[in-house]
Amino acid sequence: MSHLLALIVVLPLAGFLLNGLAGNRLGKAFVSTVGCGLPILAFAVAVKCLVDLQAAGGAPRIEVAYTWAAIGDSLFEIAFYFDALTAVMVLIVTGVGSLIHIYSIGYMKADSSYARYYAYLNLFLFFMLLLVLGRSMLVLFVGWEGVGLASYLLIGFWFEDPDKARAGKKAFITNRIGDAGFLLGMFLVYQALGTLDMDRINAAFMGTSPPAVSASLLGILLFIGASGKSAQIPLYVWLPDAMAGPTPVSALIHAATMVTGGVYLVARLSGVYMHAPEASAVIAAVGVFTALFAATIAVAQNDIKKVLAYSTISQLGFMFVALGVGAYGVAIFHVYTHAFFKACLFLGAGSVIHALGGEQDIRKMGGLARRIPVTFATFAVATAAIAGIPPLAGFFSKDEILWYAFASSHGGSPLLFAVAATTALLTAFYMFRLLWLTFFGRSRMTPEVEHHVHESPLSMTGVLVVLAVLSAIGGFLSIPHYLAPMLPLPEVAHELEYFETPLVVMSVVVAFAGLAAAAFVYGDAGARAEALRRRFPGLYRVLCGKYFVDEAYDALIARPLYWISDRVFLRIGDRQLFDGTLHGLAALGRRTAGGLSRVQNGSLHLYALFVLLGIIASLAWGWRHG
Amino acid sequence: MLIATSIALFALGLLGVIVRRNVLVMLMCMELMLNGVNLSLVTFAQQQATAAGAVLVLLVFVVAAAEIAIAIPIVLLLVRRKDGLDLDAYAELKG
Amino acid sequence: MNWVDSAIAMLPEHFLLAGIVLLVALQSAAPARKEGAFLVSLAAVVAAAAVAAWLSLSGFAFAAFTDHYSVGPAALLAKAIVLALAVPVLLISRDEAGERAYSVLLLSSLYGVCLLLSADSFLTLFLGLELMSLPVYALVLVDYRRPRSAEGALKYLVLGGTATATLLMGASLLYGSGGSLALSAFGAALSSSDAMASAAVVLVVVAFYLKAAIVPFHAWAPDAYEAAPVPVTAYMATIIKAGVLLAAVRLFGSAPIAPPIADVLAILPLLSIVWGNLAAMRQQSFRRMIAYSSIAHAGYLFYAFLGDGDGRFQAVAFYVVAYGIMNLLAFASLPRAEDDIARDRLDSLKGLFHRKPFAAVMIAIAMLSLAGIPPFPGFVAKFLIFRNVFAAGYTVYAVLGLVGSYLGIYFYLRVIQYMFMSTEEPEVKQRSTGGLTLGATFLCLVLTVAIAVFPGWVIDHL
Amino acid sequence: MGDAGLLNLVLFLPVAGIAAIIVLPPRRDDLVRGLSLAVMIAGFVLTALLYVRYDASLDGLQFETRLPWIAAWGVYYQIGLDGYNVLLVLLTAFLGPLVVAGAFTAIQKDVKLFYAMVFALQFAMLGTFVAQDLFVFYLFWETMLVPLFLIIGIWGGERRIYATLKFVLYTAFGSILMLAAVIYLVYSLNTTTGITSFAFADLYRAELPLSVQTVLLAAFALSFAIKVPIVPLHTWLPDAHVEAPTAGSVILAGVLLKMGTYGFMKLAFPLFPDATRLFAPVFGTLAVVSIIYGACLALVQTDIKKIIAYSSISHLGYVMLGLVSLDLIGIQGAMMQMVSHGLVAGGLFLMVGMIYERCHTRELAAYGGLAKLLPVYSVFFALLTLASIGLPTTSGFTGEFLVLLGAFRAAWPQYVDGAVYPMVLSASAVLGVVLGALYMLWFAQRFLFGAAKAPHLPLADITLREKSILAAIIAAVFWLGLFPDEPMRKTELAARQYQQLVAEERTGVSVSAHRSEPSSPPGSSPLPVTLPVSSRTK
Amino acid sequence: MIESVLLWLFAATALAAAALMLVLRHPMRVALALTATMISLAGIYALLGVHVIAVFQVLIYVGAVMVFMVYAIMLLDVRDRSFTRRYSRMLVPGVAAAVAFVAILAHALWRGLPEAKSAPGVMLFGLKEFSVTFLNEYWLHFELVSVLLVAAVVAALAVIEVGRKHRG
Repeated sequence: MSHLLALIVVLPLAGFLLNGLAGNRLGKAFVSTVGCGLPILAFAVAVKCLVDLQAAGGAPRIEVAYTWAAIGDSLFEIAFYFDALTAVMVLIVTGVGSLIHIYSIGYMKADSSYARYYAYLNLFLFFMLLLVLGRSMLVLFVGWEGVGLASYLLIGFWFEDPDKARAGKKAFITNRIGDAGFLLGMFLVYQALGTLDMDRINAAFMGTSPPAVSASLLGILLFIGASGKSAQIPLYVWLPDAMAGPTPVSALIHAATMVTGGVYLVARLSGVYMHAPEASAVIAAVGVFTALFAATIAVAQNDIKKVLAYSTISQLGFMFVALGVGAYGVAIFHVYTHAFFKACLFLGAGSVIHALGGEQDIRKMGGLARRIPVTFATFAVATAAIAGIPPLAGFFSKDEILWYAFASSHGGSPLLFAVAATTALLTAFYMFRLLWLTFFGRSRMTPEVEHHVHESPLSMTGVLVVLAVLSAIGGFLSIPHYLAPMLPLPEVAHELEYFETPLVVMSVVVAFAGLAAAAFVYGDAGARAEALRRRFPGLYRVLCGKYFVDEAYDALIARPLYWISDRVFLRIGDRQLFDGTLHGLAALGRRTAGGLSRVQNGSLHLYALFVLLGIIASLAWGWRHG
Repeated sequence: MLIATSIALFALGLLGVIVRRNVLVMLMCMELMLNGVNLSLVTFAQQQATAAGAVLVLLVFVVAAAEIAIAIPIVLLLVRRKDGLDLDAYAELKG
Repeated sequence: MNWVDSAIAMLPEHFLLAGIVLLVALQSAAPARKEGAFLVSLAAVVAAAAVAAWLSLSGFAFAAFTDHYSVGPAALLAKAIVLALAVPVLLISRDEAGERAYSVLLLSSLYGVCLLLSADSFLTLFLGLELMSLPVYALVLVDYRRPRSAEGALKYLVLGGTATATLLMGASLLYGSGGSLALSAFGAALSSSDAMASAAVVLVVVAFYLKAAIVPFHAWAPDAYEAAPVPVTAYMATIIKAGVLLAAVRLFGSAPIAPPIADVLAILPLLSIVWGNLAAMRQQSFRRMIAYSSIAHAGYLFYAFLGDGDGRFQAVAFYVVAYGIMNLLAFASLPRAEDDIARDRLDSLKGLFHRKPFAAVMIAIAMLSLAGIPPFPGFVAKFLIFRNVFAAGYTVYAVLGLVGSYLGIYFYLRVIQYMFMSTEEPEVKQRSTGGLTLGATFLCLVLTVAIAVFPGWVIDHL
Repeated sequence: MGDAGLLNLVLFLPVAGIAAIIVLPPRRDDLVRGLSLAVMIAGFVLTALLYVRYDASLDGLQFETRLPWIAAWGVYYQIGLDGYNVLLVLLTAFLGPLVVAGAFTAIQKDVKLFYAMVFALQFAMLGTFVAQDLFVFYLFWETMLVPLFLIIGIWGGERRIYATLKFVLYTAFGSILMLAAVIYLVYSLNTTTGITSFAFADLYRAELPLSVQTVLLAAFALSFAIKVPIVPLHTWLPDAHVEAPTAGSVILAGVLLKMGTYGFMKLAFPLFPDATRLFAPVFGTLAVVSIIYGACLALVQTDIKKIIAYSSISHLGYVMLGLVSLDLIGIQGAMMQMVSHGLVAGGLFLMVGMIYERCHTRELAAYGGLAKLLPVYSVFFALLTLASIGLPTTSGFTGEFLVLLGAFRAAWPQYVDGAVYPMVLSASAVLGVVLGALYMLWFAQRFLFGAAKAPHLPLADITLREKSILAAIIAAVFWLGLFPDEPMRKTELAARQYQQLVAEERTGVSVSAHRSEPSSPPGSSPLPVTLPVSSRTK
Repeated sequence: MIESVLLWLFAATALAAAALMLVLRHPMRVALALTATMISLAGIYALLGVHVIAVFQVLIYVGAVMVFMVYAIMLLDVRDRSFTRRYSRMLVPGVAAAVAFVAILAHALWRGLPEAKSAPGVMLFGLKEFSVTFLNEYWLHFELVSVLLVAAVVAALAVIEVGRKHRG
């Protein structure tokens, strides 16, 4: 048995080790070659695997690397699993990943920690590939936590800035909360089925005798994990802060790949969710609410990356809507298109930031279209794609989501559709607002920044172009149909089929409406936007403050935790209760000792009295019993 | 009856050790204790009609003499230092 | 042949007596020869110990004076133990042996102990006890460095006299109720329900408590221990205690113990353990601390009597050996100083490890062993006693005793803390350690290691 | 050399080390250090050899030595390796050279005594693990106190006297009650089965009524719980850790705390199975309380060592949870967690020691941005932090994951049957994972990241000696994280035996049940408690 | 009959003299009271028929010990606070305890006193019989007493020597 799958995983690991241990000594050229070459190689191997898969007629390929632990009857193997779903994910990860690696050559070339950067990036790929290739939830969890680690390291890449280090920590902790749910889910499923292999779990749930465990409880526990990784309410708060990392990282980890891990997990365990309508409903509800919620925040953000971050959360919400209504293939389809256009957007934003020497505030941009045309063009294409302008990639995937949200027999409803459509409208609006403020209008840059503006090098623009092209045409590859054999699309009630065409039209209209609204509000150098702001000051403040969720968490969770730990546990518990008891006993002993010393006062009379009393007591004891 | 006397003598002797401050009186009270014991020993010897008790009394005489022989020089030492027979003055070792 | 056996039976005593006679003769013949006095006493003790051990191993048993004095392997072994423990005491008393009477008094006292361990009647017991104690009253102040010594001696004497009187009172009541002054009468009285007999038992036990310093009859001990010169303190702490306890074993025999007496035998020792260990915590005088420690140890030792009658000798003997060696190790290692009071102050031990590492380590071993921390012999000894107490069913007393022993750990550790962890360097004018003292130290150390490594062997031979 | 001889050699090598140190000439500290390291490395090599030769497929003791020691009491010098101790012995031997090497520069005062004490401690710890006779076990168990008392008390920090006395007195209190229980247990074994023995194997057959089991379990558990430590008996630990010199902290965290959990696993629980099952919820609760409480307290500490100390409390809670789960996975997880915590906490303490040597403060606030100042140091530190958090691929994950899985697996059926409490417990334990990440990352963030500051600048990055120490630990951490199967195979049979022992019903008072199998070999008669010497006193 | 009365009388005298010992101020008077007690006891012994002991009581105790005592008292004719304040602070508890002691012991004996095997006044040991018994059965103790006396003499000499050495 060949170990191609293991090879895919090991290649980036080798990159990590090489760059991490020897990178600093061997120079940037070496680092770039290894750092980019190995992911590309991995991509190539993945393609080979895909070809094999097709040749084998779609039969999944399973590779067992080694036994991690065998305890009694329990077997924990490190095994890889490759089917169509894996193939899509692996190709996205390695493909987009490779592109971003290449992009980073230019973006990071001035950084002193170049080798460290590539080491981390390769490490991330390693774990991400473990995540998608793992057959067992255990392996998936290894990857799951591992990408969290890589994300933590990369967010805090510039660790001298305490804020950035803190953002990394926040991401890790928030993910950990989700992971706790994931762990519990994993335990539950293991308890019920005695296996963590996901193909077996699906098979068990799809089988004739369903296992004696609540699929919904399991589904919800796992979804808690997924919501951590994929930034859904209530665990989304880390993602906007994660923008502290280098922009290519945001593109790779916090847009294209890692954050879709949760989506992948749910899709991978579709067998469970198909039998968990309650859990699915929760997912759909959380998804759509997150989508709307994040979109509203995005409208008021001024940091170019923050806008994109909230947009990512919002798009992830869309994906969960699809998952919630049983359209797993569609969700993956959106993962796929989203990877392209969001990566393109982030990288474009990176190019802008690069051009402006680090400026991220869109209020200080404007009129860049002519100065950096390639960036502008690609950014515009990607914006159109995310907004759902046909025939770009985003249109296809989003349209399908909206359709199933409306029509799926697995939880679709008009309400769901309505909210989703509103969100789509908002998406188009805030994305075009971003485009407008950044590239059009008159320049609001400071003169020295303006002076430095330059187009990015070829390694960056080339990648942008590739991604823009993919964003444009990616939608024509119908992933849902490709995945349909294993992730069948939900049934649609017959009477609803009439609505299909009108809804397509409607989604197009929504996209253009958003575009138009943005053009209207921001087209006149911001005067109308200013008017709106003055009209609804409260709303504006709430949106700018991101609904003050961070503050609420701080006040409701973090502070009480510290307070209890410090005041109750440490001061009352440890110091007063436990140590206090000890010290009290010690003092008692000392005092008794002092008392005994005083009794021994040197007087022979007293000693003799002791003797007499002792005799009396002894005699009396005997007498009492005698 | 004699046994009760003997116990009373013993108790009075011990009481003397407890209450009398004069060291010499204290030593005499110790002798009183031994005398109390002797009385009971003799009484029992007489009751049992065996010689052992009487022999023991004889031994007690000797031991009492020996004790006094050692005690008096010690008291002399003490008195020489403190020039007093008050036992309460001799309470330096304590704690 | 009878008189030959009698002579053999008392051979250890005879050796001691010969030593005494020789010493007295020597003193009148050549008063200046201090070396000779030391050598004679050492030779007498070693010979006596060797003979006792040899007789014990050969299983010699003879009642030299029917109903008054007899020896058996156990009694001889006990004598051998006590006499052997006296060897290090002699070795560390080079300074004091200069006092002319010292050696005679020591040998006389040892003679008394031997007598005590062979006594079959209260007459012999009484004489042995007195012969053991009387010389010690004088020994306390024989090396009269401090005026306070006389005070300690007086207290010891008065309470010792009280003990004598109490013992006699008890014996007389026993005599009255049973018609006999034989020691076996005591064993019989232990299980008797007769009020007079039980009163007698209590009085006799109290006398032993007084001699062994059990709370509340302990009060003389700290004062006398502090008053005495170091070797005499060592002698009191080890040999007197060993003699009294081993005599008690002989007194109790294997008689079972019934509740009212059992309680007296449990509660007061328990009180001693707690009291001794607590009171020792704040002492500033080394000897006083050891005195309180010995009070606690007397408590453990009397616990042995709660155990099954047949195991008492073994338990007490082992404990006495372990405890004695440890005390002697500590005393032998205690650095000598010009000023006796300074030497005695615990503060002068501060930083000892940096001045005299060997001595510090030895004292540390002694302290840990006394605290009952393994792997030192004190632990096995304590284990043996408490095992017997458990086996006899006195679970509550055993647990309380163990908890009481816990209280003692602190003050032993405090000594180690002073020696090892203090950076202070007290001003003590120290004298170099003599070769004999070093010999005593090594003797104790070797025995310590031997008992620690082969406790099973030792137990099997007790 | 025979198999048993090898184990004896490993056990007594430290004693030889002490002897060698004593005879070395004075004032040659370098020689003492070199010799100590050599002896420790030799010990580790031999132990590794033992480990390799340990046959995982055999039940029972291997490399066994059994010699009569105190024949009158049925005490044997019995040592041997089994699944319970094989990993812990390896861990002890592994940490030995690291501790010695780690103290090369830190300890400049009384060097001879220091290494002698380290050897003494090593001897006692190895002895405690390999002892198969309760008496011998107790002997070694108590012996441990002495060298540690000195190590903390002599070479410790400012409040060292307080800390060391607190440690010793706290621990000794537990031990004294355990001693009472030991004696009572052996006595009971004798009265119910007629066997006088301290051998673990025999004691496992003691049949005691539930009430007695409960009392004895309480005594044993108190002693072990203090050592672990389990909240609320833990307050000695932070003080001891903070005041101890690095070597002391490393040994304390690395090996000593495992004594407690090992004791639970080898003795307290299997000896009193019925009481254990009855009180399993209590132990489980305490374990979870320890996990959470320790984590919460670690969160608010300002002293670096205290953070790690409290994290130890939390991590040992997992071990306890795994042990009381009575689930095979949980038990194996507990084993892994023990070793893992030994490596990780030991490593962290070593690292704290390294920085302390350079800066002489343990205040967290004094540090920042060490990643900039000490890049190599920071990499190691980060790796250990991650292992402490329990990130997959590290040993911490192996332990925590298996423990939690086991605990959950054990709790779930009861949940289905209507008992919610076990479920709440295991879910709360999972919460500990979050808190663990919280305090460790908070610590690492302040320590490694942010603006660069340190009390003494410039700082020299770690030397080759220090790198080697840390690299060894990291290698072990990843070995257990990535390939735990091999070590776990060696412990599996023990885990099963433990599980079975605790599952047994042993309240029966049928005396005859086991009478037919005398355990003592021919030659040593099974002695009753009454002793054979008696006749001589007459 | 007359013996019985005399016995009562002697016992009462002994007790009264003993009680006086605790009350009298001057040690010399105390010594005299003690002597009175001893002589009373000697009388009792004689009445009980243990003449040997009665003789020894007078010879050794009164003749030797008390003379020594009186000699010491005269030697140390110091007057100090122990004359004006006779009693220690333990007076009240001491008296109470002594009373309790007598009560308890008397109570125990009340129930346990065995029957006398011979009536008082019967001559038990003449000097000759006693000497024979003593030297036949108790010669060990006789010898031991000599050892004890040697030790006591040496001890006393040692103490005196200590005093002499440290006088200056």
